[in-house]
Amino acid sequence: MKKKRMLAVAALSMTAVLMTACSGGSGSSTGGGSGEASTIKLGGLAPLTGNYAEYGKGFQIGWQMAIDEINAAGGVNGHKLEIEVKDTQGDAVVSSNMATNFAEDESVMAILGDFTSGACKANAEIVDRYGIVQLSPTASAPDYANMSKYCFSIMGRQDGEAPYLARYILDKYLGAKKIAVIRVDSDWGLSCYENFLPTAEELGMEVTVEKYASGEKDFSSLITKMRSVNPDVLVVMDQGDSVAAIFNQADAAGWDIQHVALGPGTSEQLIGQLTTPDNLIVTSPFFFDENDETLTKWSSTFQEQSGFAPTIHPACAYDTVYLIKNAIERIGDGEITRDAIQQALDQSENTGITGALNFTEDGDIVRNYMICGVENGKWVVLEGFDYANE
Amino acid sequence: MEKAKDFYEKHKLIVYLILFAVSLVVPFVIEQALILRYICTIMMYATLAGSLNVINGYSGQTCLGQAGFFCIGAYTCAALTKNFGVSFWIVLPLAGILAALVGLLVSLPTLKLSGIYLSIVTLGASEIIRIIAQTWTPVTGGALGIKQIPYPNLFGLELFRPKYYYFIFLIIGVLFLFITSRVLRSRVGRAWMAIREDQVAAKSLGVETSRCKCTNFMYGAFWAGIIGAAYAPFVNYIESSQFTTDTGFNVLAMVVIGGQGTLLGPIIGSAIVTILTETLRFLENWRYVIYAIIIILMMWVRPQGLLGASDSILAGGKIRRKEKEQGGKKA
Amino acid sequence: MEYFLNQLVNGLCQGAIYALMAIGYSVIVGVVGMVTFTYGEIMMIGAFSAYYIFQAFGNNLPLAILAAFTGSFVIGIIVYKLCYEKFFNAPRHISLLCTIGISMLIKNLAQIVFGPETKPVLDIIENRTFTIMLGSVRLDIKLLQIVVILLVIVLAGTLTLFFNKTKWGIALRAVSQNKDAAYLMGINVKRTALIGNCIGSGLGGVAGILLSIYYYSVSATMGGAYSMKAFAASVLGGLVDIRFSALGGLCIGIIENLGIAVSAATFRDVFAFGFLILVLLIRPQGFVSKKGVRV
Amino acid sequence: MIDFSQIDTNVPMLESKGLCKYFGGLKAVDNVDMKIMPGDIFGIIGPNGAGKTTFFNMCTGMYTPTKGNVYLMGEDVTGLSAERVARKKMARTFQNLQLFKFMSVLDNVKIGCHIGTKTNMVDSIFHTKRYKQDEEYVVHKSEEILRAIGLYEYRDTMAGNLAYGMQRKVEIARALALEPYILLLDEPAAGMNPQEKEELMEFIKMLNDGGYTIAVIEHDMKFVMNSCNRILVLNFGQKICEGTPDQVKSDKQVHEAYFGKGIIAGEAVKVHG
Repeated sequence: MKKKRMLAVAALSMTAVLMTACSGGSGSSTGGGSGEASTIKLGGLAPLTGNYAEYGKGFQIGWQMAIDEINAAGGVNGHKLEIEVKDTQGDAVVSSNMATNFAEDESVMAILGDFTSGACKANAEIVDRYGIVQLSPTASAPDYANMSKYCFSIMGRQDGEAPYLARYILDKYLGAKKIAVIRVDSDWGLSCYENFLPTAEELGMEVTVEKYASGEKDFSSLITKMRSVNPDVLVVMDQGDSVAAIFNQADAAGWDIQHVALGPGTSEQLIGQLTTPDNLIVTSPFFFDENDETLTKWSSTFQEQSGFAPTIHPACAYDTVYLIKNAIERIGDGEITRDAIQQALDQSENTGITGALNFTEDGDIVRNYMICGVENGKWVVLEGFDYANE
Repeated sequence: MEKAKDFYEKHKLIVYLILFAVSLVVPFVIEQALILRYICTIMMYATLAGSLNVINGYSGQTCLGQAGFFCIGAYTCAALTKNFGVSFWIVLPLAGILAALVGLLVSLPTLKLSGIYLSIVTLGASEIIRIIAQTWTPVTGGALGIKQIPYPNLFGLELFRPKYYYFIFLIIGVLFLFITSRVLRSRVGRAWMAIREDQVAAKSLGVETSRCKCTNFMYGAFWAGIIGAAYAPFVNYIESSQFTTDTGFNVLAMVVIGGQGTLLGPIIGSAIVTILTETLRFLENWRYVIYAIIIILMMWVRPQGLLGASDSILAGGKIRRKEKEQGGKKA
Repeated sequence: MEYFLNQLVNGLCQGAIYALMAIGYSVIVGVVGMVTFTYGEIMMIGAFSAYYIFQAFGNNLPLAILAAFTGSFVIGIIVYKLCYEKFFNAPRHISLLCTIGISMLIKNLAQIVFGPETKPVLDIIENRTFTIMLGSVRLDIKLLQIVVILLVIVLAGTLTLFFNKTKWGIALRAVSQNKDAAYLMGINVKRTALIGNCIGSGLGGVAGILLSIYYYSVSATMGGAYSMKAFAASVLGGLVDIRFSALGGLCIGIIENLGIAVSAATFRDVFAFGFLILVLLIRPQGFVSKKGVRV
Repeated sequence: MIDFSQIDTNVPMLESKGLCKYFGGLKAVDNVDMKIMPGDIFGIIGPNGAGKTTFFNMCTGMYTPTKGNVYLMGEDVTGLSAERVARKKMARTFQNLQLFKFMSVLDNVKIGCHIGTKTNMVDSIFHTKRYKQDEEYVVHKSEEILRAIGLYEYRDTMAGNLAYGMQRKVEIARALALEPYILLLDEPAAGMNPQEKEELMEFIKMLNDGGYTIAVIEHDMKFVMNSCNRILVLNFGQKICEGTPDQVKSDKQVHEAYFGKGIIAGEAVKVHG
């Protein structure tokens, strides 16, 4: 018995050592020259498992679509692109480990990802110390991109979107005075609200706010609470499933009120989850316009590969690859290094499927927003309220 | 194997010296920072699992809330070093003491409760601690968490790289093993084990079970707090979602896989679980499926864990069954 | 006043779902004598079974309930075979860890099979609100809430009848009170425990479908949080007595919602667990006075 | 070893006054008075379910009495917790063996030394003088007891692996490590063969000669009648007789209630005679 046990221990520790050795080996063997190599390797951070798994999957597919296209068209300056996607579980610590992994691997030229602002911020210190670009498709916290010159994001910042929501949707479009805000208690939710509040107050709105922990399912007591203050508009700030849950439960309570959401964008899935989708207005920097051929094509290709309709998130992920491609093109004949990519990215001016992508000094972009609503089960831009140029 | 044991008994000093030398060399031999980071993670979880093992394995209580104490340690360290510039080395014991005090608070119900009731109380307490961390914004940063936690500083050297951090975890881990093995081989440890084996008998021998359980809880919480404090600068960024009950279950799995009630068990458990989850990362969700199957298989084949004795009370060994039969006959 | 009464109604309805979960949970814990952390995933399987029935046959609630019960019942057999059967005489933590493992297994397999995204469950019950005027106080009660509460009452009643009047029910009660004695009375303890575990699981499945209707969605990760609530509620009720467990569930639902009414929703679990710990400090055995289970 | 000289021989070692324990409607122990004087070997007998173990459990603080009082050396110990009572130098064994089965025999006895030592956590970490003294004492004491009871050669064996009779001895050894004035033995001879019983009887007598006061619950009449100097008879929770073996044997009530129709009684009488 005893012998058996010791054997088991020995065997397991052997496997452990071997596994460590293997992963160590693979780490060093891929490190090679950068200039002459014909493939340029990118590191992808995405929550393939955990609470944000569907976004992570979207990232993965979005990136791969872009890379396949680029490679099929002959690559960038003769180089092929390649991406290695690591699962970060939506966990900042795991994300840091993976970012360190990519940063240590000299063949990785830039990191794309991660999904949450929290994870991106956790990695900021690492990418700064190692000097490698972290280009996030979706991080929207205003205090992320300025953490390091290597940090970039193309989602647009909440301090752009949240005031837009207050000024144009609530004030000009709806003319609301009494606002009820229900927000998720997260990094993202807090910074949304903090950027929303000053503008709302400036416009003389009366704001009542309640927050909930992410993962919350029952909102009936919050709705009863909000209902008792009798607001004109119900604003929900969340990116996940809670948006639908809150509006549905408000409907079920027989509460007839205008729904506004900040965060989900023009998500096709959201329409299917709502009992009264027609009652919803959102802001979105991006919109799958049915008349836009490239977009429709992109959207259907994505749906083919993933099995679900795209949101803005995979579209942004798709764009990040093109940003890197453009940066490499801008480097031209120069040696492709991490720093060169950072510099080229910093100066780049691009247009992606999600619109114009020009980095500010901090490394974010300023987006133009639209007011979108639902008609006949489809997203539409609400005409006549295009304030983008104001 | 017996030979190895004999050798160890005879040349303890040599064995220790060799281990010491090897552990000193490791960070200079292994070049990849990521591997070192994993080794650090393993050592960290080993100590955390060890602290849980003191409670579950040595005094036989079912604590499911170790993540809570871990959380307290991490936030104490982050808040003090970041906001008040207190030195990491002062914060370390402070975090332990604070966690121990909370441990005392949590253990108060243990005076009356046992078994399932105790599990749910510790589980609930751990969740409450986490929610407090999530909502007490002025101190814990609330949902934002605390980012850019200062790295420990040793005589002007900023211990940023895993290479240096390795030594912090190593020293804490070795200290934990050393002190715990001493405590266990004393009157205090014997009393804990007596409670684990048979609480009624322990009482009849004058063992103050309530007090012993409290000190046991505090001791376990103390080390969880310390390792939490060391964890915070290591990851540089903490937020409440890192301390969910899943973290607690994960640590519990490490303890049980390695072997409850053994000093080395949690180390093996931590190594196996960490290496497994890291190397199988490419499998995405299937990784958890495999992990789950390993846990279940483990419970079927070796319920006492890899290092646990097959005849321990924790394994539900043969004696127990025999006694059951006898009891049955008597009845 | 009106505000608090409306919050009370919310609490009552949520409490009713908790109560059903707690009933199933305490049937399992009572009969098997061990804690389970698989319950959330059992509910999830129930909810998904119903979801696919809705997909295939439209809004057929009775059929969906039957499917949820059956789906979870089958999972119950697997859980029993893997987690309990072999470990009746072993230390508690072994089966506990097994259930944690199974929970992980089912959850991740479900994510692979059903997909990671949240699926909508809409319009199963008509969106209608009844307004009751108590003097000047206006009470809004949703049709959904009424249906949920009625379903819970009916199920709990049926179960009580089953436990008190049928041969199987009495055997189940005997096993949950004393396995050795039940064995001596000629009851097949293992088979009875299996049946009990499956019935408890089935009830969990029904609770799962109620959750999905009440919250308009199903997802592979929906179980986790509720598993803990069911656990807490049945501990509050003393773990084996289904009536007290139901009471425990109701109490937690009401405490949570009233707590949120006066503070913030982020504190929901603080109220639930704080209340539980408080009660246990005063009454270590929960609401019941008898200690009925091996703990 | 233990200094028994300071015990006041005029004060009862253990005394119960009107002790009652009700479980719901069941009167497990009802109004029992008992006096054990220092130096006694005191037997408690009675049919199954007579409340003997319940009575023991109340004396040792495992149960809180419903009514009545327990005095240990004149001091009221009613309602004290088991560990507090143990600290007052009363040790016990259990009817259904509650050994630390998975620990070595030596460790079992070492735990018995718990209240005789004072090492705290700090001592054990820094190996202070107190720790060293305590450990030395514990090892010395445990080995001495094991030698005396004849288990020394089994000191490293896991307690649960020993034969049943041996396990009973380990339990007694463990109780002795407490350095008690009074030892309560709950069916110490159960499961033993006649030879083991004989040895045990001798050992108990030896302990008694050494100064220990002993109270023993036992079914074996021969055992009780031959070793005890006073006997308490319980039936259905009530005391029906207390006195010397001869008094008990001649007691009519005992005959009727306990010995039944004569066979056992005859045997017992014969053996004693």
